[in-house]
Amino acid sequence: MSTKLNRDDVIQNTVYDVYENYDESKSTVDEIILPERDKDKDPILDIRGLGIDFGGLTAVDEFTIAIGRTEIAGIIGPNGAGKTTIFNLLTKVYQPTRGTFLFDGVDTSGMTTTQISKMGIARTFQNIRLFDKLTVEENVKAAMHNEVSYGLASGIFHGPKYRKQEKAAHERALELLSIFDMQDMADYQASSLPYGAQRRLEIVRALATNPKVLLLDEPAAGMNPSETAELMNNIRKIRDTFGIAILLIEHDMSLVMNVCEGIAVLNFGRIIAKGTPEEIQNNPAVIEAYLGKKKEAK
Amino acid sequence: MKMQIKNGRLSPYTKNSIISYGLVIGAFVIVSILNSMGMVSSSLQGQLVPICCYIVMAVSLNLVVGISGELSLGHAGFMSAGAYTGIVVSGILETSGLPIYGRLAVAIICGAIVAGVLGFLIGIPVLRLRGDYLAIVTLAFGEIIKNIMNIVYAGKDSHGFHLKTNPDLGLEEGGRMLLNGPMGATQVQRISTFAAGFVLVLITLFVVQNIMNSKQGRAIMACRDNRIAAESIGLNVMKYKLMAFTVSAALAGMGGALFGLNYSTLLPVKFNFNTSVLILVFVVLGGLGNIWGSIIAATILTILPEALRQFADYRMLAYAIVLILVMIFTYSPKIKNFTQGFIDKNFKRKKPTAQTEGGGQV
Amino acid sequence: MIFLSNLINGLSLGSVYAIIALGYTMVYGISKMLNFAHGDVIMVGAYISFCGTAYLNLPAWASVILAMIVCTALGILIEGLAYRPLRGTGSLAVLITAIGVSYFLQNAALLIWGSAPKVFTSVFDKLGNSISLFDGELTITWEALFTLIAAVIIMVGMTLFTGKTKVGKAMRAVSEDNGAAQLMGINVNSTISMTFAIGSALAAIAGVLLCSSYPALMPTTGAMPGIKAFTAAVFGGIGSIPGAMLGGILIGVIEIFGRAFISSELSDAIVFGVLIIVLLVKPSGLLGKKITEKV
Amino acid sequence: MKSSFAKKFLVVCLAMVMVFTFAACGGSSEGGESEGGDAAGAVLKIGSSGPLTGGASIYGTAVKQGAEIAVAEINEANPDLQIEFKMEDDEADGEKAVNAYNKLKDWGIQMMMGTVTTGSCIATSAVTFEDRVFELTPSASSADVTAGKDNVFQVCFTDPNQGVKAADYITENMAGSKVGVIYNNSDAYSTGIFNAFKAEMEAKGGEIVAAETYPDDTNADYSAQLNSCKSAGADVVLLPIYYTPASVIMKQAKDMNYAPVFFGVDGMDGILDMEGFDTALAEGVMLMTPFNPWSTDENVASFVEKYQAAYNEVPNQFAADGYDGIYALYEAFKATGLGTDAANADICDAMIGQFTGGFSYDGLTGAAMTWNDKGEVNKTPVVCVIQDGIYVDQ
Repeated sequence: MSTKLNRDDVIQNTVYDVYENYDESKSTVDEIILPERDKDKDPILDIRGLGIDFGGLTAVDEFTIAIGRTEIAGIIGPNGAGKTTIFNLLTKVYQPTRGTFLFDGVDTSGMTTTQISKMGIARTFQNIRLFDKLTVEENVKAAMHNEVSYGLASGIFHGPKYRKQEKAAHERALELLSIFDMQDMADYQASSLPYGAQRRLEIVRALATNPKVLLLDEPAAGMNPSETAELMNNIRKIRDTFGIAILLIEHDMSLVMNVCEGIAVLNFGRIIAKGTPEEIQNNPAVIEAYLGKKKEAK
Repeated sequence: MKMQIKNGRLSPYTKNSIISYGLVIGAFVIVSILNSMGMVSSSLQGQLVPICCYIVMAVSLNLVVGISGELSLGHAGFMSAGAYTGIVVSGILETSGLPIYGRLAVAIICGAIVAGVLGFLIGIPVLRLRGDYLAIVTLAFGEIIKNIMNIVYAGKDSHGFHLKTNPDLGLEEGGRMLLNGPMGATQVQRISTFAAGFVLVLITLFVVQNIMNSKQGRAIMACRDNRIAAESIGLNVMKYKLMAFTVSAALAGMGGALFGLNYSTLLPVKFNFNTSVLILVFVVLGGLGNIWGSIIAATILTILPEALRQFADYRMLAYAIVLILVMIFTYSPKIKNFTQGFIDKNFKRKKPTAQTEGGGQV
Repeated sequence: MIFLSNLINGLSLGSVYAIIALGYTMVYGISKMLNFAHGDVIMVGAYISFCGTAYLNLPAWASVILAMIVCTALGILIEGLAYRPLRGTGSLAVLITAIGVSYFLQNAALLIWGSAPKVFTSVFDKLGNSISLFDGELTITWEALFTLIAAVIIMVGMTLFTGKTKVGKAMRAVSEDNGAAQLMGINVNSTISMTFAIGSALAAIAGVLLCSSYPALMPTTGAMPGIKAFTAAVFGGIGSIPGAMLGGILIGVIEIFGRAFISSELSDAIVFGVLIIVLLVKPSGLLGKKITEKV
Repeated sequence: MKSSFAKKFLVVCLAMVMVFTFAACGGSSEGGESEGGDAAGAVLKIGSSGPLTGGASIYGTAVKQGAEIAVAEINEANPDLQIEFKMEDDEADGEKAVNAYNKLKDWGIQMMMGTVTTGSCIATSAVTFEDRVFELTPSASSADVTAGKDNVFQVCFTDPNQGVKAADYITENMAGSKVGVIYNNSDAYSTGIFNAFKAEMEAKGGEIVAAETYPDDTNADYSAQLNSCKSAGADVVLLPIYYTPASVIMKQAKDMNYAPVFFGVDGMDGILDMEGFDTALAEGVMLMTPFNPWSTDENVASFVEKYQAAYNEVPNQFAADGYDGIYALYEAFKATGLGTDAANADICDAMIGQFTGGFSYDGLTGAAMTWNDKGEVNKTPVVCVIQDGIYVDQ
C-alpha cells in the first residue's frame, strides 16, 4: 500500500501508475469511519459536537466525526442541510456556537481562518472564488506565500533572495498545475478560464498551501459525466500523491459512492447516518431524507 | 488552445513596466531637449514639477485603489503630511550647509517616513472597514489632518526647533516661522526641480511595479479579488492591505514634500477633499491598477485646465464636461460594445475567452 | 441656557443635514453610488427659490415649489444623461462622473448667477421675530423650528412612502436586488429615475431651509453641507431612512457642541473623529444593516 | 479590452494636449497683436491673476473690472502709452496662481498688478522676485507677501496694520467696551488681523472677552460663536472677515436678539451690495475701509459712475484697489522715463526706485499714497459707520 509518494514521483508517474499499487479492497470503514490504514494513527480531524446557531436557528448541531489521515470522506445531504456551514466552521469563517474540533491533535478553538490555513486545512468553494484578475500561475503562487518567505524589502528591490524563491515558486506552480494538465494555461487570466478549469484551478490553489486536509465543496457541480469521471480519478490521485485527507461535499451520488470511503449524511444540520457507501445506500433514514416519507411524498 | 506564451514572451507586468519607464524617461528626455532649445513655454515649465508630484500621487493612490481595491478619499492628507514635514526639515537644514540636493533628498525622505508612519497608524483602524465605509473614513482622516495642520505652529531659532498649537512660539530675534497655522508655510525656499521630480517618479514606479510583481503584490491583489478566498489560503488580509496603504502613504509623502518645496507658500486648505478627489480622478481615468494609465491621466488632467485657459470663464465648465464625457466614453457598456468590434479587429488579445478585463470595477 | 440654545441650533443644523442625507441614502440604497453632485443640487434649488422670490415676485411657498420642480427635473436629467450610461460598471466610474457633474453644476451656477453671494431671504420672513423664551434668554428662530418639523415630516413621509406605496415598494425591491426586481416586472430604470427625482426634490427643500438659516448663497454653497450630509448618511447607516435622520441630527448637534464647548478650530475634526469611532464600533453605521457575505 | 480602449483614448488626448501646449508655447499664438504693439513701441503689458472662478471669484472679478476701467481711461487719454491688461484665473490657489503667472510670462508680461488673494500672492511674488518682474498687489495684505522681496508692493493695508489700527480705534474711541472676535482661523487674512489686534489690545489694555473661530466653510453656522460672545457679555464684536460670512453672522445675531456693535475691517466692504441683503441688518456697523463709494470726492464719483455704467453694480474696495493699482503702475512707469521695450529687470529696478524714492499717488483708496522699502503702503485708514445703507465717515 504505497499511499505516500513524494511529489516528484507524481509528476513523473501518471495517475494510473499510482492507482495500480493501491489496494482498494482493504479500505473498510468502521464506526468512526476511519479507513483500516489510518486506524493506528490519530485522526487528522477529530470533530466533536460542533454546532452553530444563526439567530435562533440551529444550522448545525452535534456534528461529530473523525477523519483519517489519508481518508477520502464525503458529506451528503439535501440542500440547506448545513453542509457548507460545516466547511465554514472547519475553516473558521464562522466560529462554532458549541463544540470544537481537533486538528492533528490540536484544539482549534478560537483560531482564525488564516491560522487554520497555516495549520493545514485548505478548501475550495461552492461558488468559485478565484483571484479573477490574477493569472492562473499567480493564483497558485499566491497560495504559496509560506514557502516564498522574502520580506517587503526583497519584494521591492527584487534581490537575489527574490529571484531564487520566485524561480522555485514558478516551477512548483507549474508542477502543481500539471496535475490537472493546466500548465499551458499558466498565463491566462483566471476569470477567462472555462468553468471546469476554474474549479480545477481552485483545487490546485488549495493544494499549493500544502494542506493536510483538503475540503472540496461540490467539486463536480456543473460538470458533465466524463468530466466527473476524470475528477474522481483526480481526487484519488491527489490523495495518493500528497498523502492527505480529503473531505468533500457533493450532490453527485456516483462520485460520492465511488470515491468516498466514509460518508456522513446530514439533514437539518444533524448527522442522520454515517458509514461506508454500502451502508449509506441501504440506510432507511437516508432514503427518507432524500425521498421524503411516503405520505409526504404525495 | 496552445498559445504563444512561452519563449521570450514578456509577462504582462514586465510589459507594463517597460511602457511606464519608457513613457517617463521618454517624456523627460524630450522635455529636457526642448527646454535646452528654449522651446518649452513658461507655462509648461512651471507645471513640470507639479506634474511629477501628481504622477507620484496618482501612482501611489493606484496602489491602494487599483491594486489593493480600497477606495481612499483622503490621499491629500498624506500629501500634506509629507509636504509640511519636507518644508520643516528643509527649513531646519537651511543653515546646515548641506547642498540643495542633499537637503531636498533629506526633506523628501523625512516626508515619506512621516507620511508612512501616519498611513500605518491610520490604516490600522481604517482597514477594518470595507467599501464605502472605508472611503468615508479616509475622507474623515484627510479632513482631520487638514484641520490639525490649521493649528500647528512651528519655528526655529538659535535654541532649536519649536512646535506648538498656538502662535506664541516665543521665537527670539532672527528666528524663523516655519509653519504658521492656517497661514501654512510661507517664505519656503523653493528647491524642487524637474530632475528631482523625474527621479521621484522613477522611484515610485520602481517601488509600485516591483511590489506588483512580487509575493506581496500577489497577496495584495488576491485580497482585493476575493477576500474570503485569500483568507482561506492563509493570507493575512489586514496585513497586506495595511502594507499597501502604508507604502502608498509613504510615496504620497514623497510627492507631497516635492510639491511643498516647489512653492514659496503652502496653505493647509490646499490639501482638502477636492485634491484627494482630483488624484482619484487621475487613477480612475487612467485605469485601476494600470500604472502607466495613471501617469498619462495625471499629466493630461494637470495640463488640461491650463490648456483650456483660452475658454476663460467657461474653462472649468469645459473641464467638467470633458471629465463626464471621458468617463462615459471609456466606461459605458453600450459605447464599449459599439467599439468592441473595432478593438477586437485591431488589438486582438491572446486570451481564450473575451471577458472584460480588470479596469472598471471595485 | 447656553446649552439649550446650542442644542436647538444643533438640532436645526442637523435637520438640514438629515434632509440632505435622506437624498444621499435613497440614491445610494437604490443605485449603490455615492452621488457627490447631490450637494450641488441643493445649491441649484436654493438659487431657483431665490430667483422665484427676487425676480418673479413669487410668494415664498410658490418659489419653494418651483425649486422642487426644477430640481426634480434636474435630478432626472442628471441620472439619465450622466449616470444611466454607466450603470453596472462599478461604483467608482459613477463616482467620478458624479464629481464631474458636481463641477459642472458649480461652474454653470457661477456663469448664470455670478460669483457674488446672494443673500437669501428666509421663507419664514413673514412670520416676524423669533420666538423668545425665558425673558429673551433663549430664542428659537422660526427657521430652526420649521426645519426640525420639516425633517420629521419628511422622514415619516418617506418611511410611509417606501413602506406602503407601490412605487416605494418597487424602490425597496430594486435596492435589495436589481436583477430580481427586473424579473418581477419592475421597471428598474423608471424606479431609479423616480428615486433621483424624490432625492432631488428633497434637496431643493433642504437648499431652501439651509439658506433660510444661513442666507449667503454662492455656487459653492452646497459643497460642504453635501459632504457633511454624506458623512451623516454613513454615520446613521447608509441606505437606512431613520439612519439618515439620526445621523444628520447627531452630526449637527456634535458639530455645534464641539464648536461651542470644545474648540471651534477643531469642530470638524471632532465631527469626523466621532464618525470614525462610531464606524469602528459599528462598521455599518448606527442603524445600518450588517452586510454579510455568503460563503 | 475596454481599458485598452481607454488607454488609446488617453494617448490621443495626451497627444492633443501636447500639441495644444507646444503650439501655444511656440510663443506667439496670441503674439500677433502684441508684436504689432511692440513695433509701435508704446504698449505696456500688465498682467494680473486672481480668482475669477470658485468661491473667491468675487474679489478677482472686482479687481479685474476696476482695472479695466483704469486701463480704458488711460488708453483713451494717452495714445502714446497704451496699456494691455490681461488677467488670468487662479481660483485663489497658490499652485494655479503660479501657473497663471507662467501663462502671463508666455504672453510677455512686463509688470504684474496682482495677485489678488494673499496666499496666491505669496506664491507668485516668490517667482516674480526671481524673474525680476515688478509686482504691485491690489489686495494681498499679508506681511508675508512683501517680506524679503524688494520687487513687491501693496496698494492695500497689511493685515497686522489693520489689526493694530482697529485696536487703536476701539481702545481710544470706544473705551471700556468688552470685545468679542469671530474670525476665520483657516484664512491668513483673518488670522493675521486677529493676531495683531490681540497683541495691540493687550498692549493698550483693551479687553477681549471672547475670541471665536470658524473653519473655512461658506455656509457655516455661527450661532455657537455668537452664543459665546453673547454670554461673555461682548458689546463690540470685531469681524476681521469678509462680508459674506459677516452677513450671515448679522442675521443670526438678530435672530437671537443679540445686538452688539459690529466692527468690520476692509473685507466688510461690499456687504451693502449683496443681492437680497437686508441693509437694515448692517445699520450701525462700523468698518475700516480705504474706499467709500458714496464719498463726494470727484475722482471717486467719476469712477463709481463709470463702473456702474459698465457693470451695473456699485464698486467695492477691491475694484478701487484694482483701479488704483493700474494707475499707480502707470504713473510710476511714466516717471521712470523708460520705454515699453525695456527689459523686465530694468523696468523692475526703475520701478522699485520710484516706489521707494518718494513716488506719491493720489488714489481712490487714499490720498498721497507712499510706499516704504518694505513694500507697505502708507495711507490713512478711514473708519466709517453704516447709516441708512451708505457709509458715513467717522
